Amino acid sequence: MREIQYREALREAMTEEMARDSRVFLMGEEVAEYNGAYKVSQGMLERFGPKRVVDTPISETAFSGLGVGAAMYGLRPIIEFMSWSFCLVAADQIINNAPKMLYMSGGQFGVPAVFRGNNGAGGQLGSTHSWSVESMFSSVPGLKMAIPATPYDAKGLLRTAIRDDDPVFFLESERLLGFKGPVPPPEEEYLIPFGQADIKLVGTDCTIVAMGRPIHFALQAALELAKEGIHCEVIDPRTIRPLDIDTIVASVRKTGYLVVVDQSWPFASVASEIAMQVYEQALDDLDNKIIRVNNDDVPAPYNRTLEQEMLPNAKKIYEAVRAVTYNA
Amino acid sequence: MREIQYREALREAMTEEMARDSRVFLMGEEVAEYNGAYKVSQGMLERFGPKRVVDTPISETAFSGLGVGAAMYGLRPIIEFMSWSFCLVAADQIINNAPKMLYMSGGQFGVPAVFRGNNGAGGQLGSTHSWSVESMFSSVPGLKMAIPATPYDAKGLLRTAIRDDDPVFFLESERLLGFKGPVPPPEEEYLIPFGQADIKLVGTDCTIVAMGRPIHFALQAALELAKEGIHCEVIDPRTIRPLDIDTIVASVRKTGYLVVVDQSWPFASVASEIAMQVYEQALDDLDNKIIRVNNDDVPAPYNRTLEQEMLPNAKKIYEAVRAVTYNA
Amino acid sequence: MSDSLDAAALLGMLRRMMVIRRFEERAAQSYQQANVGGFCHLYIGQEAVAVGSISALRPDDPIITAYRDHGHALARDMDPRYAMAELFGKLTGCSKGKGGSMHYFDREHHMYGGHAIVGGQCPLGIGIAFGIQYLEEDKVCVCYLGDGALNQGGFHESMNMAAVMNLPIIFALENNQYSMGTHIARGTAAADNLPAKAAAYDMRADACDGMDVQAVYNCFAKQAALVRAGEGPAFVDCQTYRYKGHSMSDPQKYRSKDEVSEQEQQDPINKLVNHLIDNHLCDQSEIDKIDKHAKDQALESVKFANDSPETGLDELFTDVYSQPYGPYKKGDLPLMLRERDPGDR
Amino acid sequence: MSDSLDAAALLGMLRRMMVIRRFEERAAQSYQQANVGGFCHLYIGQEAVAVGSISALRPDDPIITAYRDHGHALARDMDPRYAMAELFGKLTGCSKGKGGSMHYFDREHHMYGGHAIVGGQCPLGIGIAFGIQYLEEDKVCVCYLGDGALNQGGFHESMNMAAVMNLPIIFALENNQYSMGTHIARGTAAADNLPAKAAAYDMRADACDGMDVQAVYNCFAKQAALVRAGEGPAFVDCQTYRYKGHSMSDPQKYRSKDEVSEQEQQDPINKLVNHLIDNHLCDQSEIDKIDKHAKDQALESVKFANDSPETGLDELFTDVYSQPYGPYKKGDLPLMLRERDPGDR
Ligand SMILES: Cc1ncc(C[n+]2csc(CCOP(=O)(O)OP(=O)(O)O)c2C)c(N)n1
Ligand SMILES: Cc1ncc(C[n+]2csc(CCOP(=O)(O)OP(=O)(O)O)c2C)c(N)n1
Ligand SMILES: [Mg+2]
Ligand SMILES: [Mg+2]
Repeated sequence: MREIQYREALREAMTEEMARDSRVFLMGEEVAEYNGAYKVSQGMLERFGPKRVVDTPISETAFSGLGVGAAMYGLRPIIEFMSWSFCLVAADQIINNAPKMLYMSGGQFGVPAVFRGNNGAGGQLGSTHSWSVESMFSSVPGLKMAIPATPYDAKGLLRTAIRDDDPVFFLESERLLGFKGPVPPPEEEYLIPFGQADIKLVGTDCTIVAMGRPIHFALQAALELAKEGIHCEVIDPRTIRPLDIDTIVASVRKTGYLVVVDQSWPFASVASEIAMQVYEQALDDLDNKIIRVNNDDVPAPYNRTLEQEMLPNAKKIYEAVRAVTYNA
Repeated sequence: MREIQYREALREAMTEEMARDSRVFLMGEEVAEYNGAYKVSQGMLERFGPKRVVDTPISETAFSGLGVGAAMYGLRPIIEFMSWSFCLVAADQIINNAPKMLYMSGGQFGVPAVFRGNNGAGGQLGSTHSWSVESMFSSVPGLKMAIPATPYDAKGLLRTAIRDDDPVFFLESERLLGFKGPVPPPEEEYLIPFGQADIKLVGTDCTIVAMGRPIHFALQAALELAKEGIHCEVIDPRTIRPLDIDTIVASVRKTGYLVVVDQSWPFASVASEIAMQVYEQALDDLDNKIIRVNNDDVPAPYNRTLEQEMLPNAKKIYEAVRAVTYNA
Repeated sequence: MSDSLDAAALLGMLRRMMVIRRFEERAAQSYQQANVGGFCHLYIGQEAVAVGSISALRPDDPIITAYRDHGHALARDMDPRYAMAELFGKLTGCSKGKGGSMHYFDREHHMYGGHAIVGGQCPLGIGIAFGIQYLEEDKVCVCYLGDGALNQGGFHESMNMAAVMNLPIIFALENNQYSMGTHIARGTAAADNLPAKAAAYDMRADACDGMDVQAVYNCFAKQAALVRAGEGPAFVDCQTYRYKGHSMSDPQKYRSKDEVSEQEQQDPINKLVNHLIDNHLCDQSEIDKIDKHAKDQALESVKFANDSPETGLDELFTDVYSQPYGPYKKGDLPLMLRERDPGDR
Repeated sequence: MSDSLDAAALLGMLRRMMVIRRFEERAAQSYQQANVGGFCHLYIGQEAVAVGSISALRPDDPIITAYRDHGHALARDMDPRYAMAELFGKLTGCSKGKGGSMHYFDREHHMYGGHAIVGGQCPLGIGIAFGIQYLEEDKVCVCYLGDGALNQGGFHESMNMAAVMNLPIIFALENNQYSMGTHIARGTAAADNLPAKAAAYDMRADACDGMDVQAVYNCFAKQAALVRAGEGPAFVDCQTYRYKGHSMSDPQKYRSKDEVSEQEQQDPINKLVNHLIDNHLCDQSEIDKIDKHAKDQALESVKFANDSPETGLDELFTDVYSQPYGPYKKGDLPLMLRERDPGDR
């Protein structure tokens, strides 16, 4: 299969869906004339024109709310946040208006909008620019949340997101934009359904659940551990809402051990939730406590070494697996 | 001891701290001339004048950011959100600027500001007006979070919050404002340290952890259960950040059972976190799985019956304790 | 006063204003009887704004507003029964009892909701206007906002984007001078020069006497025509007044009784009635008939709301997702959209 | 050109502008050598804005700005060594290597930070101004912002509150015409009439040639005096230009090379040099000496940054809380505040 970059996969998903459905448009800062601050939307203005690839002022409240209103009106907006760190000025629009409109209107107005952009630290951008919003926003009913880790998943999930009739928070990774992976050619249309985890590595000895960029750290750690005879099963939920807990539980039943990796802060995190649900469903199958690997519970520092240390890196995952399986 | 209302306790805390420290001021919508939308600040304008009790336009971003800037400058702002539901338009100021300033500035500029207001549903205000922000915001390092359930705690915690050198998110309950309870007279100064849980009811058979308004539902349920011979220990952490997990764990070691009650939505919630930490620290002492009682995972409905059903009410807590202790 | 409005049109506007007034009186009463919960913001005094502006629009021009939304829904001919049932939290309500007073929606009548976060509807409004432009429709979106919303960032961002993108939208300021207890001059700089708020975005500004339904009508007819002609968005300052408290629990110490009763002299309903009588466009009996009908409708709406069955608990988990999963279920559309009695409008 | 500025003052401004220019050149070089990470936004071209305005303030007037903040810190006489060490992420940096390029802070010099969320510093700025007013101090806060921030709600809310409360603040718009690749006319309505942005709040507006340090100085001297006199806040449009890309990775396809080189003709440093020479206020050798010193300081700052020891991992958990608990520890103040070499300034 051909290999393309994560950013190209995103672009293909948007391009193909825009070709398929004239109601779909892309809006955000520098998405059009600049060809995307991170070149995700490169060439899209040329192809679809300024009506459907729309530059905005630095007005996240206005343009994300615009997306909600346009979706209520029948369009299918893709709203790009240059970074999810910049969505906080628009929090009310995205977590009050988007996910609650259908409910408050008694089912009359749905919001089929996709909000997408870079999520997660790792680029030495400092505390305010290094948000991982999965824990904060996944607690909000009414929205869906996807977090692809590979070009294949990026394309398949984004297509599903665009066709979904509900608001989807789509968390990409700036650090992965240049990452290459196999993706079927454009003529082979595929969609990845929400709520279906992907087993990125089959194993028998310990389950590692990770989402987004940390999947790659988990795979790195698994490689190392395999050399030492510990065969990890690496599971990528791919969507956090809905969450495919069944696949995770089934794996834990098999391996007896679980490490959950989450690039957001530990307190009340997705990792806490996954661990808690596994305890609820598979307590008796666990051969040890669950270990979480999160960001350290501090704001993101600029210093490179500190930042790397703060993130859930391969070393931490490796150590967590060793610690959790010590009694195996 | 005299009994005063929760709102009076809040007012006393602010009034006494303002009398004590001229750097403390109160700012928010309708706090001054209107005497507070919920009468919390009644009489304070008269006492302290418009310089220290300051009305604002409906500009949450501006006035909460103003609080952060003024705190950096050396003042001790108390910023009132008429409701925490209205803080979402100011999310960037309160969760990016306030809790990260000290870190980003290498320790130069702290933010000793208190952000306070009504939190939680129960007044039939519909989906956008019924936020419980504890799960969402407690995941952010750099802030502290207090959530008083009684007039005594409200006063003692708010005084501590105002004296604290870090940003404190202070979550009150509109439904409790008129609730009366014993509070020492003004001349008896007391402070409640952060990170110290309060055992609201001593018991032996099952631990219930709850925060804020649901504490009262927990006590109701405990009363009912006591009649049936199940003696619950009801623990109120009082602050979520820092969290006094030790007191909770000690109780669980004693009772063997745990129900965690949390008025925010279940996914990645404070309840998930507390449960997870108890599993981490006291797995072997648990005689059954932990049960969480959260809001139902839906936006808050207007309809009264539905809203009551959605909240973590006494009936749900009662049933959770019965379910968790069935093997006792 | 425009000559484009004939007696029939004026009587239609009178009818709508009276329906709103009588409905609101019943809403207040029902609130006092504890049949209505939450926050309830009455529109009494401001009827001319919603009725005048909406009468100047086409029926399929989308509108969106804040939480003081009863008037707009009724001006858009929502059946008062569905409106009242919503206040009672019944499944027969316009938002199935899930929205309440602050969240009236009516898809059939192109009402995109009442919205309870101050200013939060403005970005939604430009989204609707964007949709109109995108679909190349000959429509105008009217986005209502209170004077308190002037101070929200979202309002400004939306004004700017509407101007930059030349969106077909009218920002209709319902300037009743107060946001809760705060007089506009206390919270809003340049309160005596509101056109400056539009000039900041090079946007057309207009103003009208919001207590005079014909003045409102004329102003919006003109502005809507300009928008349709591609002249870009507009900002209209509708000077009005609310007679009642901000919501049902407002001691109103921030204004004098005299101020209120002086404003009540400007009553928009009386003004139109006087105009009709003075110009012999109708006689008192006709007016009495309209008022009687409005009263009956309001009373009937309470009866309907009262008689509607209680909402089942299963409704908690409907309408959360359009494409449901797990515990979430597909909800039925509101009765309003399913079964409508055309004779009642 | 004002006659209030004598040669010494002008040479002081020249020195600061040259320090900024040379520092930024070294910063760019260090970035290319991968000694600097994250986003790095250079101030080259805009030096006259920070230097002219800050020279017109008193040393203890607080300032606050956005992420393009190197110039302001250096204009405020932050030792370039601490500034460069920050870029290198060293503990010896002005923010202990935790802030980086976008987050320079200097408590001693009353610099309340660079702030990376566009417009996010405006509410903080009015907070500082509120503090001044509250403490009844004779100070002025200057809050800098880029033209892109004009479109953020927080800017508007802050303008309104500053006006309503009569706060001692100057909003200094660093109007370099672009926010990333977006020309101001594409993103901002009424871009050709920026005083309207202030008029919307009945706020005093002023403007200056941001490529002429004396013009900037005069404008801010005047406005700061008015603010101190209780005349209320002001909005100043400083018309400037950035020569380099938005950040270090900007292909700059949105503007022509000609446009840039035309602007470079307006170079603020050259302009002041010419003025000094033409008016015989100093000779070339003096200028060369200043430039030499600036270059030396820049080079020295790199050396200092390079030589500074690596930050220990324990610093991750310091400075999270002023009143630490659990895993959190008290941090030391930045070296800058503890040990300063006065001779170096
Ligand atoms: C962002 C936000 N802040 C505060 C509130 C609380 N609140 C509800 S209505 C209101 C006053 C609004 O006044 P105005 O916009 O003039 O509308 P009016 O009530 O006069 O119709 C306030 C402060 C809110 N709903 N949203
Ligand atoms: C709220 C927010 N949205 C987007 C960004 C990304 N961003 C950083 S700088 C910038 C352009 C700002 O331009 P301007 O305000 O003119 O300042 P300049 O770079 O010209 O100094 C953008 C869009 C951000 N930091 N914050
Ligand atoms: Mg008003
Ligand atoms: Mg700029």
